[in-house]
Amino acid sequence: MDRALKALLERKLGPSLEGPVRQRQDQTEIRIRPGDLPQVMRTLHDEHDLRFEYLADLAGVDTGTTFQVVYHLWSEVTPDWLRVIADGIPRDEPRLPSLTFLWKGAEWMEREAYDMFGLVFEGNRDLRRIYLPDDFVSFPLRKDFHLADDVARSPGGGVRPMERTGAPKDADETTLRRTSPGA
Amino acid sequence: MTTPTRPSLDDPALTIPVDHAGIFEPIPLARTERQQEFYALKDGELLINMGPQHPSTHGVLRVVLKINGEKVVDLDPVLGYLHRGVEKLCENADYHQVISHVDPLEYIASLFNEWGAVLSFEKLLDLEVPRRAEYIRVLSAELNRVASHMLYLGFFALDLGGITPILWSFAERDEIMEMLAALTGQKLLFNYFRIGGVNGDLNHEFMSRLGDWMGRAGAQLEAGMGLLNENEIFVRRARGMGVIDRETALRMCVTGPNLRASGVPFDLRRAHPYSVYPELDFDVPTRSEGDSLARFLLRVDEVRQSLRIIDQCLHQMPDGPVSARLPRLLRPRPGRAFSSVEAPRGQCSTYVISDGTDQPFRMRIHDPSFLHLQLMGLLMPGNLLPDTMAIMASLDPVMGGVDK
Amino acid sequence: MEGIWYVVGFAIAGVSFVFLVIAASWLISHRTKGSHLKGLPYESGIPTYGDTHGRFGVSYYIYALLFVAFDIEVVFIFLWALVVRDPIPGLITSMAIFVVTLLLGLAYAWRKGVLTWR
Amino acid sequence: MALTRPPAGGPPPGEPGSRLPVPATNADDAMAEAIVVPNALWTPADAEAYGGVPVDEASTLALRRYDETGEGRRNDARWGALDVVPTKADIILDLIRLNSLMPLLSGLACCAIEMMSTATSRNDMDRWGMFPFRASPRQADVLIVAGTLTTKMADPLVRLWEEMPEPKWCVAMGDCTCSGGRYKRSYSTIQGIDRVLPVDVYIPGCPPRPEGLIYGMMKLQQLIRERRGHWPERKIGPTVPEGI
Repeated sequence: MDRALKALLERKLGPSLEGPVRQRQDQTEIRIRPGDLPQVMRTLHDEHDLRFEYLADLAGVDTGTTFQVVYHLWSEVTPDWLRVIADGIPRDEPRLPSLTFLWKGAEWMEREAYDMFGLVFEGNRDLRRIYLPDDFVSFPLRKDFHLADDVARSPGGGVRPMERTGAPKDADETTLRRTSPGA
Repeated sequence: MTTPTRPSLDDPALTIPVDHAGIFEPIPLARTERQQEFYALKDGELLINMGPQHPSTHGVLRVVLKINGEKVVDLDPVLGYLHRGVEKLCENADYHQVISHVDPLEYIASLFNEWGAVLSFEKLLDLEVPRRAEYIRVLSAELNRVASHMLYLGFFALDLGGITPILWSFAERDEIMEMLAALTGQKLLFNYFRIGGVNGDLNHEFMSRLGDWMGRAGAQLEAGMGLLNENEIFVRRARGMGVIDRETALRMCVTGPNLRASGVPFDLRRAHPYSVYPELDFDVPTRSEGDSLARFLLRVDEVRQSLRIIDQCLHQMPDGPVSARLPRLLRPRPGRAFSSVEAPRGQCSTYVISDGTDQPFRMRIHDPSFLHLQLMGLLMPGNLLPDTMAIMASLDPVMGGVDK
Repeated sequence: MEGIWYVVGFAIAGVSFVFLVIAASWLISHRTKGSHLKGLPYESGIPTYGDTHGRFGVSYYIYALLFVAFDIEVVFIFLWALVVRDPIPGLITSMAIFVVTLLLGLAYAWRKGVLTWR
Repeated sequence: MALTRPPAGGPPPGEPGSRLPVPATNADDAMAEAIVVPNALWTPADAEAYGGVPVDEASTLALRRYDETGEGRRNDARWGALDVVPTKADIILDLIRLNSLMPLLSGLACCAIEMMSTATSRNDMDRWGMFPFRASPRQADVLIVAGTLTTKMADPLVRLWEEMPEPKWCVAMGDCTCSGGRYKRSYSTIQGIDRVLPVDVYIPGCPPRPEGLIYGMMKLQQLIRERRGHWPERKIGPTVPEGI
């Protein structure tokens, strides 16, 4: 709960913040539009009194209706984890700018997000599937990709990865695509 | 029976018989910039698969090497041969079951995966863990770190050609594993941490084994590793190989011993203290050369520090309950929690989103070895083929965590 | 002249041993052709990329040359070692000359930098 | 009414020529027909995935197709009367084979670490002659599959298995290889390697202790000793029972 960090963030990134800076335990959370990701990350990385040099994690999230990409940063200045949420990425056209110009290590994390969710990072030199075989068609971590209940009845017969399985026939709206109220 | 054919992945016009993948595959069609640059073969270069089944790839890692004679020109790691879809399974499992899913991720030091998951669940629940449970967690995790580093020291020497060190280090490692099996009940995938504490209290057998092991732990380590530190061949081979400077380490998001070997004193137990680490007195070994020898010697120092921590834990072990009281069915508040733990290979972090039901909405697990493999793309071009395996051994990837 | 019999006996034993072993293995082993995957080249489980008749660098040849030169030397030393205790005049000097010339060859190769991979 | 294929140890108990002294169960009290639930819950995968190749012709099932062609059974060693020689020679050769098993150096996941600690000095596999791990399949005769087999790794593993010379055995070490284990519902693992490979010995445990692996290898040695001269019935295709 680093009050100074909250004030600093509001002063430095005022216009581009979508929601209020929320803090809990040792995490500080800011929400931004995916469009101005490079500019926000550039200021966080280069400002002398912010100095967020460590990109700890880059995670894709499917909130049922839209996609999010969540970055976790750390710097010596503040003891808190900073969580930057790029929210509101449309489901049918999930494109957002890549961060490989700042952290070259983000290249594989973005490849994993593409592999699991289909998030296309523009500017990533090597955006292809990292985990699944190349002829895999669907994106497994999306909420509308359902696990088979029993392998004998899964379409791949336990020999092939499951491909774009439909939802169970008698499934109602909530199990079809789980949406998170507070996400 | 005509052999079934399938359209090739590269250009659908070409059909490849399914059984007969042919004596050789045509060089794949480049889809991204990086692939175009990689598959453009100049004169005298050829592509070789250091494939999923290889003596020196630690686990199922496949590296497509572009070599010109013995010199490696470029390489393209292919992952996913151990991708088990753990994150999808965690989204369909109860909060208690997630611990057993997270165990086999970094299977050489599995207590740290559990600690990451359990720490983020406790943040979601705003749970107060009893002090005795925290001390037992630190004690068992540091033992696991020593065992994991012993395996690393053995394998690094094995990949440079020495057979004896792996027998020394596995003898030490098996002793620690038997000790932790006495404590937790299982030898490799412990499943020992619970949300709010640990599964069982310290028992007599564990304490007696730990007692007589602590007596000779330092001596065995010094003798074993002295075998390598003063060994002229080993030192000259490992020095100056695979150098990572401070700037590239930060840019490539490297964490843990590989980062501290490049001169950045970033250790999560000091930089972002969790559990009872602030009360324990240990220092963070750092070296500035950043080559394979520095990484090796740094891990030997870390084993010494861990022995100090285990000693202090034993002396300051408080009394009290071993785990907090929790309902059988956990429904945490809708919200997000991120926690990170200093695993032997780096920073193992867990990010949980819960939507109020009893199953996590999204469980993201970040493994340090995933990013250390990216370093291979920078370190290996220009070296000889045998050196590439030594560099990969010095980075110490564990494929369970890389492929999740 | 009776030495010739030793040579003949040794030759017969050498040749017959080879053919006996091959005949035995032909006689007592089962044999199946195996599926189409059996004959594929082993590259840790992955089909090789590109046709495998690429051109290799000449450095491999130089290494092979050096190895052969210094390996054959050992064959002569073994024979010499058998009779090293007999009081034959000039035994040590002849081997010394042989070894020194080879060391000169090694020094020449080392100076010219053949041993470091290029 | 055999529910499954003949078990590895030759004909089932009670049948003529079976070695196990277990009294035969008569037909009427045998278990009823296995209840196979048709796949009504999930819609099948779309047609154009995997380039339109149906599951049965996937390259992972090369061994099943090769088993059905029956070529693997043909033992074209020799003709007529001379055939008795290899079967009699097998009696001695099997003793030599089982006391110097050479496993292939291939570990997939956590069970590989347990396999390594079985091979090193504390509990040593070499006391029974199982130690030298051969790096290339051409020199190995036992494939210990240690770890979770994913669908991406299945093709290479089948190819490694097929590249091993003929008297070869397969040991499934760990729950993930025996039946999918804790990854039974995962979208990218093969739930049990007997869907793609013929398995001789299954070792349960996650990971099985080194003593468990050594016990499994001893069972394999016993199996080799008892299957002496059973060349014609050796298993080629996947040994997964139907309906599972």
